[in-house]
Amino acid sequence: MAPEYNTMELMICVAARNLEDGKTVAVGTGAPCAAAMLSQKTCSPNLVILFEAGGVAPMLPSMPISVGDSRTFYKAIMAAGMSEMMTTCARGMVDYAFLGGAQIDKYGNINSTMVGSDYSHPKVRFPGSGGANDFASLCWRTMIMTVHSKDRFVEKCDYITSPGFLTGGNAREEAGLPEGGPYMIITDLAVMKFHPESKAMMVVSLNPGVEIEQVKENTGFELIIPDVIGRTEAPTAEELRILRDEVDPLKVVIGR
Amino acid sequence: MAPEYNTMELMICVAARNLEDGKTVAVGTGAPCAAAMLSQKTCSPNLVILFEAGGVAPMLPSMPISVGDSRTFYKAIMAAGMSEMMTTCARGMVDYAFLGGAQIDKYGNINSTMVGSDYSHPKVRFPGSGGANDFASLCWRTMIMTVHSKDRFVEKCDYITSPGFLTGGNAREEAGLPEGGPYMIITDLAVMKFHPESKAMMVVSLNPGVEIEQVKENTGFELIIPDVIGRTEAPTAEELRILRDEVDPLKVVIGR
Amino acid sequence: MEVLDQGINPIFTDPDPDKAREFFRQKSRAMVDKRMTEKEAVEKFVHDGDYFAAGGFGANRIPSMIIHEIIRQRKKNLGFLGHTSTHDFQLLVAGECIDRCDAAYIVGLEARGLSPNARKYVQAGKLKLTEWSNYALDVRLKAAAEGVSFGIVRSILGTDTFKMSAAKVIECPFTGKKYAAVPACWPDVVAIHVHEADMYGNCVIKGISVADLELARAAKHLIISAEKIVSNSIIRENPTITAIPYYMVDAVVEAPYGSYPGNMAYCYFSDEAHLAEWLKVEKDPEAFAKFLDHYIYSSANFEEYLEKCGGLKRMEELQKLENVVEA
Amino acid sequence: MEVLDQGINPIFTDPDPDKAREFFRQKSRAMVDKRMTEKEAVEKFVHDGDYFAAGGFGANRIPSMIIHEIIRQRKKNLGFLGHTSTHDFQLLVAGECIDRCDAAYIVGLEARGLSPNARKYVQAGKLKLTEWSNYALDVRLKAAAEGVSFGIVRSILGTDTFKMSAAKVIECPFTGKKYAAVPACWPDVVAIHVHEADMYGNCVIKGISVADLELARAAKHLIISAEKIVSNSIIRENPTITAIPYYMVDAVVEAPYGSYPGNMAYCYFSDEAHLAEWLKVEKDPEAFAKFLDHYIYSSANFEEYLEKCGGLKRMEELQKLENVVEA
Repeated sequence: MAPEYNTMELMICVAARNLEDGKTVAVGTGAPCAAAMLSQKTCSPNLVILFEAGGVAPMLPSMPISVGDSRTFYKAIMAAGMSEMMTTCARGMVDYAFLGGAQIDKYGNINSTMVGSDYSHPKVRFPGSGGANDFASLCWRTMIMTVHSKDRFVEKCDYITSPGFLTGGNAREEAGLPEGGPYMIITDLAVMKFHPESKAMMVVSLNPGVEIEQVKENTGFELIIPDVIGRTEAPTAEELRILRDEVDPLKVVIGR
Repeated sequence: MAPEYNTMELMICVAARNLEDGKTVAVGTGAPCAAAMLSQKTCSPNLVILFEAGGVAPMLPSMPISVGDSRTFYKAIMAAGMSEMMTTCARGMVDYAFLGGAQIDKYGNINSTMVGSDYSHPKVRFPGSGGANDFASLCWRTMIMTVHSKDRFVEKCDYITSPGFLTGGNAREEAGLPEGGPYMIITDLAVMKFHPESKAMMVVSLNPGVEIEQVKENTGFELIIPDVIGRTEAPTAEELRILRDEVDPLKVVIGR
Repeated sequence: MEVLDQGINPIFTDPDPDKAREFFRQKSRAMVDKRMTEKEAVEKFVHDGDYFAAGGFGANRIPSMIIHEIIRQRKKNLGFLGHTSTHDFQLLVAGECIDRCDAAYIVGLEARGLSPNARKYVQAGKLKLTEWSNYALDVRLKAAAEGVSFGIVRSILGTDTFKMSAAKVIECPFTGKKYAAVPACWPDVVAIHVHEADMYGNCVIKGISVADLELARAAKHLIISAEKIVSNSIIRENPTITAIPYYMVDAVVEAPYGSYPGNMAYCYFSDEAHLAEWLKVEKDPEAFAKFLDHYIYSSANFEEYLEKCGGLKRMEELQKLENVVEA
Repeated sequence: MEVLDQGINPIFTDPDPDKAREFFRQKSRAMVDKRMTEKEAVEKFVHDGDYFAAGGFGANRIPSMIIHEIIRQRKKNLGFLGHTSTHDFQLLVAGECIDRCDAAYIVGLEARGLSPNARKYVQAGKLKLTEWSNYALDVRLKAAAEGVSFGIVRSILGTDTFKMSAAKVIECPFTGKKYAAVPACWPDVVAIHVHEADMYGNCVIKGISVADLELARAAKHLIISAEKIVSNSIIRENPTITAIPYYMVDAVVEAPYGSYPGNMAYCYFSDEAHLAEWLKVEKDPEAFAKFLDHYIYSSANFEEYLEKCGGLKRMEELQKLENVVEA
């Protein structure tokens, strides 16, 4: 019998599987951190976790509540600073970063700053970039975990906080950004990547029980639908056990 | 009865008196370090000694043999790095620096790189700038202690390693260098500064027993000779006692 | 220098390196006793209209004590550097102390949610904003710390973060690569909370330094609050770990629990219940006004605030929470 | 970008940040045992023609052991970064290993005088030189460490040091101030001697760090020699003091007295008698050839050299000299 799980657990498991062993990942709090921790305990024991405020490869005793709290450098190999982390990204030594936001467009650009059309009087103000723009600009592969809905997946972001492929094609390189950019989007409905030339968002696999129509209905722009679409593998019993018992026993992330 | 002293002792005493209390001074090994130490033990107890390799305000147990040896940060308030020291200069927080060289011209430019006319085949190669160019560029007042001779005080340096006032007047600022530059030159014959407008070298005082003709004869360019020339004060018995007993008891610097 | 593109928002601080040099030339290097109370430090070094920045990151190692005093002294029209500012930003907005901000991360408290009051303040246009990323702001501080008027970064290019910044796109004279040039930022006054300081201001920070090394070096005036005042000989015993040398520092304030309700690594964890109370009470302006009056305005000093928050007993709980991190 | 003036000498390393990124993308981040002998480290990571740089300053905390091995393996046509290089430069010239050099300070040994052999080598034009100041070189390393292709500095402007460099004069897009733009420098291989390292390469340096933090971060390949190999748990006990994280490191060589005859702070003082012997014997080329053969070429490794220099007895004397610094 297949184990039961919620969509947050599914997204975390999918993300964890896609972090290669022996690579570096810059994570925030919450789901990305859970994914990196799960990855270490399953497929990628030598995954190196970095926190933007300075913590490098800590022995995480529990889920941090802040990217700079003391857990992020507990028994770390280095407790450095923000500049150390960001320059490590800039030099090309950080493979993955996780980003989130209020809106994402078809080229993977992300809005975490504001909703509305007047910058000086936003309808809703969010925190802004923090380190997100830096990660999106400087890391090789940015990963996005988010809920799939029409007001999140929009034709055009009200504001581009962090770069994806900008207007697609070579726009990213032409703007002066280094090679890199969004790599994978994991939602409660599907997994998406970007077309190698046009850099437009493309469905890779549908989550268990999800049909393509559902994905289309919940996306505010036209997705590239390839002839062959995969099926996202459900979390295994072992993944779920580790996630629930070892990574997030207090259900801070997966419980919601 | 006036105490006896050699010219090295005289120069060190004059330099020590001209380092104001509560200021910062970047020193090298040898005479500059002796001058700074003597200054601390006489007129300027709160003079802060910095070494370019990273030592800040050490409790110098003896004269260092290198700008980076362990004495330069013995019981220091900080053992940092070169960047820390040089950026402290760049921010405008370092008041004095000591420089030396093989040649100096009438605008206080210094050559510590080579003698000869062909750069790729120098007659004599010296070490080059090290941190000297940085100090001369970034500190407020550079101090020079040197032997006074015609082949050291030249009309034109074979090579300008470290900037004085370049071609005089506003040339320094026009080149993009910050305000600052050479402040005082202390030789075995005299003390010199620079004319406030033309920035050409100007005699300030003659050392005890020295006549102006001697200075002119030993200078390879025309010095500004003001109407009133002072007389350099000889070292006091107290200065000499401290210099000989406490600063350089092994006579590493003053013995030669 | 050819500028290919530029952000449309203002620079709040003067990027002229020679004016900064002139300031630092006058700044005393005397190694004198700089200990004073938080009241004296803020009276002396924080003035209406100043551009202010705080050390730490998120609610970690932030100078809560000094910020409370800024609110208590009702400082107005401050500028603020918001690089992952959370509770510190929330506090300064609560006191209506700031009217302009270099923003990389504001109004939120990371995983804890968003501050209703700070959000309202920004949405009402009460804060003039110029946008940056955390690292772009850090490069601005590094440039200031290095005594130069600009730095370069590959972040923010191509985005609205660039458009709403004051950066300019330039090309490398060696490779032709494009960079965002960002102006140096010398804040008028900075407050940093550290683990240990001697009375002259030599400081030790344990754990991550975030952007505080740059911030201390860019600061025109620097207020240090320290969990513990140690002797100068302790500093001199291990000069390798000095994070901030005394000559950058103007005031040293003894501040046990000075980062509360934030997390001070190796000392005490954040008071999540109190931070949650903030987020809750902010929803009701009237209740929030009373809350602020109770905790800040009517407290004579930070110590009184700590008492109101549970005093030593609560602090000991938070110490325990910090020290028993292993599952 | 408008260039107002430029130095006439070549850049010896490629300042393209995207090529550097591509290299670092491939560099392993695996936390594996990297311990090896000096012989293995140099065989594996130093190749003829590489651009090499050494940590330390003057004769302090220099990687003597690794440089001896470079000479012993008769590496040729190396480039070299000479920022206050003294005995390290003297060694590499003695082995005729280098043919080009970014020079800030070469041929001298600070207060000890000048190396007759190094001087002769340079005066004979055997070394292609590009001139810099110490800080200008440091800014080149910092730019590389930051993943950008250039940095700016107010030093070297207006002098022959600029003219004989590869710098370019540019103007600040915000203030119009002039700067020397200097190209990023990513050395092919760097050797740094540290106090402690674990087997993965996490390193601790005690005392001044000179330019080694930048150097480690700019290095494409990094060889660490360490006075002492410590366990990873020692590193994790105090992550605040980690100077170099393991993922920058390619090789870890256990190297007690690995900086001899240099000064290793807190461990041993420089062997001034031996350094004086170098300066003396260099005056006679024939005697110098024998000297080199005796001390380096005919030694199987650095340990044998240390034995020839007086072995443990001499090392203990130098330890005493280092630890009894007070008058």
